[in-house]
Amino acid sequence: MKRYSAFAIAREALRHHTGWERAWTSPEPRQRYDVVIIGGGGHGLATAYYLGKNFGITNVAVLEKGWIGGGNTGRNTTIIRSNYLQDPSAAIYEKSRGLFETLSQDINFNLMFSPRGVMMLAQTQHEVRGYTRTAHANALQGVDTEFIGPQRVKELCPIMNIEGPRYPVLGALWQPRAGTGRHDALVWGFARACSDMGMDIIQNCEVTGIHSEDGEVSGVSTTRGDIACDKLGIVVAGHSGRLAEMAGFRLPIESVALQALVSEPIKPCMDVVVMANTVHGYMSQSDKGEMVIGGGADGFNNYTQRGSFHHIEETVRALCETFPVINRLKMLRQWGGIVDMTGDRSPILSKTPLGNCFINCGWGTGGWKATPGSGWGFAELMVRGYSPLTAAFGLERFREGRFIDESVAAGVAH
Amino acid sequence: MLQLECPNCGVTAEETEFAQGGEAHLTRRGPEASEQEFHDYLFAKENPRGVHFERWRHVNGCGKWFHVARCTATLEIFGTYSAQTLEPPREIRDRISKKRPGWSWREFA
Amino acid sequence: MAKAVSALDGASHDGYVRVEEAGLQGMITLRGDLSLDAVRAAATTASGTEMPGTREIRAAEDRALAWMSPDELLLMLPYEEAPETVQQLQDALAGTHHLAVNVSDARAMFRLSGGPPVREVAAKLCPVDLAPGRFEPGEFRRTRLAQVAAAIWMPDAQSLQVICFRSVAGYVHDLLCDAAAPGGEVGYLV
Amino acid sequence: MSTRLAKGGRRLDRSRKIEFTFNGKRLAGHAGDTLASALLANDQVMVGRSFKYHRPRGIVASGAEEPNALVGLGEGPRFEPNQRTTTTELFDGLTCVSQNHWPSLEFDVGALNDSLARFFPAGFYYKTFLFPRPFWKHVYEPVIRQSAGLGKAPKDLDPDRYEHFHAYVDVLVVGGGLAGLQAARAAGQAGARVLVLEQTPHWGGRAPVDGGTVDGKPVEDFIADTLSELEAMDNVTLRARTMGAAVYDHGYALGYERVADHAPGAEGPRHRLWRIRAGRIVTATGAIERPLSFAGNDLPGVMLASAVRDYVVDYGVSAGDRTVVVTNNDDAYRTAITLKQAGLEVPLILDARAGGGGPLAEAARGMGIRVENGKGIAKVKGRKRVEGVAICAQAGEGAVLEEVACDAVAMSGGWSPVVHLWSHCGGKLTWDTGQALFRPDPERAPTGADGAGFVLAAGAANGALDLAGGLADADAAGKAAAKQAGHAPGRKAAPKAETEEAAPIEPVWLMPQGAGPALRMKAWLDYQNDVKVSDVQLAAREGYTSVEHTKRYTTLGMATDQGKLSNINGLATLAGALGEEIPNVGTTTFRPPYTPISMASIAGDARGRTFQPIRRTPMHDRHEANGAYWEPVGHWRRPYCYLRDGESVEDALTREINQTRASLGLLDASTLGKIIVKGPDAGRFMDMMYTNMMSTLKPGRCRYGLMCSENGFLMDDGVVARLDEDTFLCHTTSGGADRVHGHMEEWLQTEWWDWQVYTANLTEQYAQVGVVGPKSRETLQKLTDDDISAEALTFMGWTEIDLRGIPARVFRIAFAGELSFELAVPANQGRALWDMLMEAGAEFNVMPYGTEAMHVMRAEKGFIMIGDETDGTVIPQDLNLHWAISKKKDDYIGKRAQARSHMTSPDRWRLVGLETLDGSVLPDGIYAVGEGTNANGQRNMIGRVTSTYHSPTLGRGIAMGLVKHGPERMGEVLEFGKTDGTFVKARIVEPVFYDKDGEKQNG
Repeated sequence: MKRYSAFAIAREALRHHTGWERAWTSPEPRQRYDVVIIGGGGHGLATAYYLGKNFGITNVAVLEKGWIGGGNTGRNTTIIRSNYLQDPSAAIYEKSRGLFETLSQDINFNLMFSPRGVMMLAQTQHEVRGYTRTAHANALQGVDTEFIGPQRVKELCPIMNIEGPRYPVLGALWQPRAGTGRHDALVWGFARACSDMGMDIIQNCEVTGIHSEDGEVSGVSTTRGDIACDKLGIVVAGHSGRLAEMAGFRLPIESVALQALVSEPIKPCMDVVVMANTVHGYMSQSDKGEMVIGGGADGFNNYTQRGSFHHIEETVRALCETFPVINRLKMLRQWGGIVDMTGDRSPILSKTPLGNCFINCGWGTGGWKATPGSGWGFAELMVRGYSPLTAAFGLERFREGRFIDESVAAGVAH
Repeated sequence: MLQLECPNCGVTAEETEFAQGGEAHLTRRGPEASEQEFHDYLFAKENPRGVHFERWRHVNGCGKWFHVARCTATLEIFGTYSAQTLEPPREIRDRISKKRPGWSWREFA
Repeated sequence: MAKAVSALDGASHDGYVRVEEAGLQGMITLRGDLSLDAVRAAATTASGTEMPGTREIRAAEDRALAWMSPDELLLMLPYEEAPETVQQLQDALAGTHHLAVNVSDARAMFRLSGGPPVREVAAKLCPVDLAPGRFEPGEFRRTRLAQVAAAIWMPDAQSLQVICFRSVAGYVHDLLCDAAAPGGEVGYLV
Repeated sequence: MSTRLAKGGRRLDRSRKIEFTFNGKRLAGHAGDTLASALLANDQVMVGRSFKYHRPRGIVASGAEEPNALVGLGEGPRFEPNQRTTTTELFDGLTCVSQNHWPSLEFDVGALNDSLARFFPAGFYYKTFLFPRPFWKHVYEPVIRQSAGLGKAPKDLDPDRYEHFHAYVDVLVVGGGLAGLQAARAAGQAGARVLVLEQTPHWGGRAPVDGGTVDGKPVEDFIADTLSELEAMDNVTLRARTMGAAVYDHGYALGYERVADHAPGAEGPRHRLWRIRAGRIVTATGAIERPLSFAGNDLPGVMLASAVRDYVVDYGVSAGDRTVVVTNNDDAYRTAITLKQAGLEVPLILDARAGGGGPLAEAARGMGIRVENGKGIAKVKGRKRVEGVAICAQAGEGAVLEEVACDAVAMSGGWSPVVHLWSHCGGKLTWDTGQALFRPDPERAPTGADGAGFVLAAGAANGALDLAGGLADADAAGKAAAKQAGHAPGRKAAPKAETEEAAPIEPVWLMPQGAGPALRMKAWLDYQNDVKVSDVQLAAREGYTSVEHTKRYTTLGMATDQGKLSNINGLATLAGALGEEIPNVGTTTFRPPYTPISMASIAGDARGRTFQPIRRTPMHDRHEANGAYWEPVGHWRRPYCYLRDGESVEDALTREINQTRASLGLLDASTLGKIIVKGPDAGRFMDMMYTNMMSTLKPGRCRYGLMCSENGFLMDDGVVARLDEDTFLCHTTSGGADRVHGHMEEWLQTEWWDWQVYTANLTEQYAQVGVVGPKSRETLQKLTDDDISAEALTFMGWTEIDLRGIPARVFRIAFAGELSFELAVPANQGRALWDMLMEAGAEFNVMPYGTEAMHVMRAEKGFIMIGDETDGTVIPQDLNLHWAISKKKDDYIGKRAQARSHMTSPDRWRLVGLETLDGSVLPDGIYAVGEGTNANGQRNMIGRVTSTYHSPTLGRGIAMGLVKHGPERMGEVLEFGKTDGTFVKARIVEPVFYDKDGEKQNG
C-alpha cells in the first residue's frame, strides 16, 4: 500500500494524479475464509480490521450487499462522545473515542476526528440532576466530563440563546474531548487497511443463506456463490432480523427510520456539538460549514430510508428556538436511515444460538461513534468467546431483566 | 408522513393524529409464564421487511386503539381494523394475499 | 358560582377573523354503550337534541350533543346546570354501565367569527380538510391544533368553535390570534 | 459587457426604476427584474467565489438551478446568506453582498488555493494533514473551516413571522409552466380539486421565450387564455411564488410560499409552508439545461444557452456583446437567433455534432451566423471573465484551430428533466438513450397508501421536451391524475402545437472528446464545490466506483444546488471512466427539499411564546404575582419557590419549609393527575393496574398505590380514593397523568375489552390545593360549616365539603408529614379558593410553597419521589415498598417481570437514608465506590444518591440513596467519589429523618 502524505500528493500532482492506486482491491470471493463478516459498514470493517491487527487473523472476507458504508455509517450526524451513564456503555464508547484519537495515523487515512467538545444541555431541573449524576459516574469510569454552568455554555457556544423564555439553559454536561469525525472516511480508511492486510472486501454480494453443521456455522450462500467459513459475524444494521432468521434465531429488535438534515454551508459560527434533549434536537457544524442536525425516529417499523416531515419539524423548531441565528438559514437536504432498536435501546454484541456465529446489532441511534470500539470488542468476542467490552451486551440480558438503560439520566442515545 | 383511517371514528388523518403502539395480536403472559415465554412476549418482536400487523391509537382524535396491516418496505396500508380482535379479519388477509402472494406473519398467512 | 372564572375570562382579539374565548361553558362527558336506548335517551333528553351520528354535533338553543368516540358523548349546556345534569344522567342510567362526569372546568372554548375565512385560520393549525363540502356545520372533528389536542366544529358557515384543555388556553389563544393576524390571509378555502 | 438592451424584457416595467446595492455599490434595475438580471444589466458579471479554489464565479443560469450567483441578502436581523440571485425578485432598497472572499470579491486571498489547485484534487484531505496529530484540530481544521462555508451566519433574532397551512387536494400540480397549466386544466375539467404551485411569480414558464403556436394562437396568448380559464374554475387554485419543495409518503407534499421575500417587512408572514395531502401529484417541473465540460467552462460569462436567451427575452439584458454559442443539440440555435434578432453579435456557433443541426441551424445560417459542425471549445480565454475561446475539433485532443474573441459563451449540453420530486419518495428513473436523459420510469413510480403510483410526471419533466409533445403529455397526465383520484376526465382533446423538426442530440460528456489531463483539470462539473472531470476520474481510479462513493469522495452534487447542473455530467464522466453504460452506473438519490427552504418556515408559528404549549394551573397568575420562580414540569409551569425581595432561592426554601412546619403553607397541586375509573369491573381492573390490593379499599378511604410497567419497573405512584362502590379516583404524578390514563385505556381497549370499566382523565377539571401545617385544620374550619375534625375526617380519609359556596373534595393525606388537607375544587373556582385560603390563613402567616420545598419535606419524611428515587430501572422492591405489593393477588402488571433472575437478585441496590459525617449536603447523583475496578478498568460502584437536600428542619444534610445490600448495612460508612477525584463519607441510616413515629400528620 502506498502511504498517503502531503509528499505523496505533491508527487502525484506532477503527473496529474494518474498514479494513485485503488484504495481497496475488488477481488472475486474465494471458496473459504477463516472468518466471514456480513456487512461492509463501519462496524463490520472495524471488526475485520481488529481481527487482523489484534489477532493476526487476515483470512477474512467482508461481504457487502451494496457499496461499503452505504447504510447508517454514511447517514449519521458524525458525533463522537462517550459521556454515557451506565458502566458497559461508558466502557465501549470511551474505548471507541480513545481509538478515534489516533486512528487516522494508525490507518493512514485522515478521519478528521475533531475533538471540539460535546455538550448536552440541561434545560430542566430533572436534566440538571441527570447530568450531574452522569458526571459523577463518568469520573469513576475514566470518562472526562464535567457539569458546567450557563455562562460557560455561552462562552463555548456564543450563538446559543441560553435565556430562552421557555427552557433557559441551566447548565450542560460537557465532554471536551468528544467531537465529530468524517463518517465516510472511516469506512474507506478501514477498507483500505483491511485490504492492505490481505482481506477481501466484496461489494455487491448479498448473503442469501447461512449454513450450519451440528449446530455450528459452516458458511453462507451469496449472490456470488457459496462461501465456507469457520466463524461468522453478522454486522448488518437495519437487516439484522433477516440475517438472524437465516441463522435460525430471533432478535429483540425493531427497525425504524431516523431523520437527519443539513443546512446550507455558512462560515464557521459554532465550534462545539450541542445536544438538547428537552426540546429534541442536536446540532454541530461540519468542516464544510453545513449545520448538521439530528432529528427523531419514526415510531413505526420502517425500512424505507426516506425523510419524513414531522420529526424534522419538531427538531428544527427546537433548534430555531435554541439557536436564533438559524431561523434564516435554509435546509439543504434531509434523509433517513434505518436503525435497529432493541428492548433497552442498547446494542447487542453477542454469541448466538448458532455455534461460532456472532451478532453485532441494535445500536439504535448510537452506532457511528462506537465504530472502532465495537470492532475492537466484537473481534475479541469472536476470537476468544469473551470480551470485557461486550460482556454486558449479550442477548441473554433480556431474559434476565438485566437492562442497560441509558435514557435514565435524561441522556439521549444518539 | 403516513395517512391512516381510524376504523373507530372513520376519520382519515395524518400520522400526527396517531401514536404507534407496537406489534399486534400479542398474547399477554402473566405470572404463570416460563422465562422464555415471558421474554418472547416482551421482546421477541416481529420485524419483517414487508407485511406487518401493528397497533395504533388515535390519540389526537377519538382516543381509540385499532389495528393496521401495513407493508414496512413500501408503507402501503392494506387495511385498518378493530383493536378488539385476536386475528386479522379474513377480508384484509385476502386483500394482502392478492398483493403479496405467499405472505406470512407469525401464525397468519 | 359567582366566583367561577373561565381560563381566559372571555378574552378576545380582532384580526381578519375575530377570536374570543367563550367564557364559562358547561360540558359533561358521558361514556356508555351508545347503541343502548337507555344511554341514547338519557343523552338526548339532557341535550334536547337528536342523537348525533359518528363525528357529528347536534345543537338546540343553549345545548348541544357531540359524538366524541364510539363510547363517548360530550354534552354542552349552561355552566351552572352541569352539576345537576350530571346527577340526572346518573339517576337515569342507574343500573346501566356508564360514566357521567362534569368536565366544564377542564376545558376552554374559543369562538372564531368573521365569515368563511374562519376555515383558513383553523387550517393553519389543524391537519384537517376544512374546505367547504368537506367540512360543514354539523361535523365535530377531534384533531390536533398545533401541539395540543382539540375539537373543532362550525355552528354555522360564518364561524368556527374550538375546544381545548383549560391549561393550554393561553397557548391556543396566542396561536389563533397569530393565525388571524392581518396580512396572513391565504384566500384558499373561501 | 453585459448590459440592458434598449428594447425587450417582457417581464419588465421600464417605467419603474428600482434601486439596490451590491457590495455597497448603488445600482438600479426595473420592476420585474430578478436580482440576477439587474446585476447583469449593470455589467456585474462576476458575483462570487467558489467553495474550494475561490475561483471567480458569474451567473450561469436564470432559475432555481443557479449554483454560483449566491449573495448575502439584506441587513441586520433580516440578513440571509446564500440567497440565489436568479430567484430573488428585485425590490426597492435591496442590499446584497457577494460571498466567500477576503478581503474583496475582486481580490481574494483565498484564490491562492486556485493556483495550488493541482495539489488539492478530490479527497486530498483524506490523504494528508495527518501529522503532527494535534495539528488537525488546532491548525489544519480551523484553516479548512474558515476557507470553506459560503455566506456568513446571521447574527440577530429574525423579526419575521412564519406559518403553516394545511391543504387537501385531489391533484397537486407542481409547476406553472405550460405543461403544469395544461395538466391542471385537464384535471380541473374532470372536476378534481386542483392546486397548482409555481415557484416564480410568473405563469407559463419558459414557453414564451421559445415561442411557437398552440391551437393556432401564439403561445403567450394560449397561456393567458388558459390562466383565465383556470382562474374561473372554483375547483382550481393557482399559487405563484410557491415552490413544490418535497414529496413524502402517502401523497404528502410541501409547498414553500415566499409570501413577502419581495416585500420585506410587510404585514403578515414572510414564508408560508403548505402541508399538502394530495391524491395524485403531477410534477410538471420542466427541465434544466446541462453545461458542457470544456476547459474554462466556469469563467464568468460562460452561461447556459437557455439562460442567455431568457435574459434577453424576459429582462432585456444581454450577457455580452459577442456571444459564442456551443452546443450538441438544436435548442441552443434559438439563443443565437434571439441574440441576433436583438441586434447582438454571434460570431460563431460551435456544434459538436459532426452532422450539425436541423432547420434551426439552417435558420441561423440564414441570418448570417457562422456555424461550425464537429467543433468545440478547447479552452475559454480570460481570467475573471470571458475574453475569447480557443476552438478545436470535438473528435480530437484539443489542438487549437482558431481563437475567437468574445465576451460571453452560451453553452448547451442537452436537457435533463427535473425529476427531484418524482424521486423524493422512491420513484425510479429510466435512461432515454435517444434524448440522452434520465426521465421518470412510469412503471416504477412512488407508491402511496393504496400501493398504486401517486406521482405522474408531465411535459418536459417527463422527457417530452418539445412544445407539441409536452402539451399532449401534460394533458394526458392531468386526465390520468384526475381519474386516479376519482374524477372522470372529459373527452376534450389536448391542444395542438406545431411540431418543429430537430436533429437529434449527440451526447457530449467531454469537450473535446480526447481532452488531456491539463484540460480535464479545468473542465468543471460542479461549479460551486469545484469538482472537475479529473476529480471524478480520480475517484474512479481509486476505487470509489459506486456513484455514491464518487459523490461523497469528490463532493460532486453536494453543494447548495444539490447537483442540478452537475449530476448527469458527473455520472456520465464516471461511466466513461469505468467503461460502463450510464444507466448501469445509476444515480444518486434526490433528497428533499428541491431547493433549500428556510428553517423558520419549517418551525412555522412554533416560536417564542407559541414554541411549545405552556400549561398553566388556574392559580398561575397568583403565583406570578407572588414572585414564583418557575420550574418546567413537562409542559406545566410550577413554582419552584416564591422569591421575596432580596431573597436567594435557598432563603426562600428555608422560609417556606419552616413556615409550613411551624404553622401553615399552601401548595398548588393542581398539576397532579386525576383519573376516574368506574364500572362493575373497576376493582378488578385496579388490582391489575396497581401492585396494591385496591379492590378492598372502602368508599371514603384513600390508599397510596404503585403502578408498574409490564417490564416490572415502577412508573407512577399516587393516592387512590374510592368514591363509591363502582368508582375510584386515581391521583398520578404531575408528569404522569396522560401516560397513566393512556396506559389504562390501552389495557382496557386492547386486552380486557370485555371488562366493564370506563375511565376519564379529570386532571384539569379540578384545582387542587394542599393546605399543610399545624394550623391547617383551624384555617380550613373557618371556611366551612362541615365537620373536618380528626374524628370526622381521619387520616387517609376523604369527604365532600362546602367552602363558602365552593364544592370541594377534601383528602386527609400528608406528603409533607404535617397535618394537611388536600382540596379539590372546580378549576374555574381555583383562584377564588386560593384567595380565600390566603385570606383565612393570614393570621397564621400563611405562605405558598413551591415544588422544591415539597421535595425537601417529603425527603425529611423518607417518602420516595417518582423521577428521583426511580429512573425507569427501579422496581418497588428496591425501594423497600414490599408493603405496597399485595401478596394475595395472582397477578398485576409487572408481577411476572419482577420474578426474573436479575430482579430478584439479592445484589440489587436498595433504598437507604444517608447522612454525611459532618452534616454537609452530599452532592447530588454521587456514587458510592467499592473496592477495585472492573474488567474495563472502571472503579467499582456500589450505590448512588437519589435525593439530597439541606434540611432546614434538621439543620443538616439529608439524603436518600440506593445501595447494594443497603438495608442490611445500617450504620456503615461509605465513600462517595466526587468529580474532582476526592471522596466524601456518609453513613447508612434509616430513610426517615423527621417525625419517625408519624405524629405530626395528625396535628
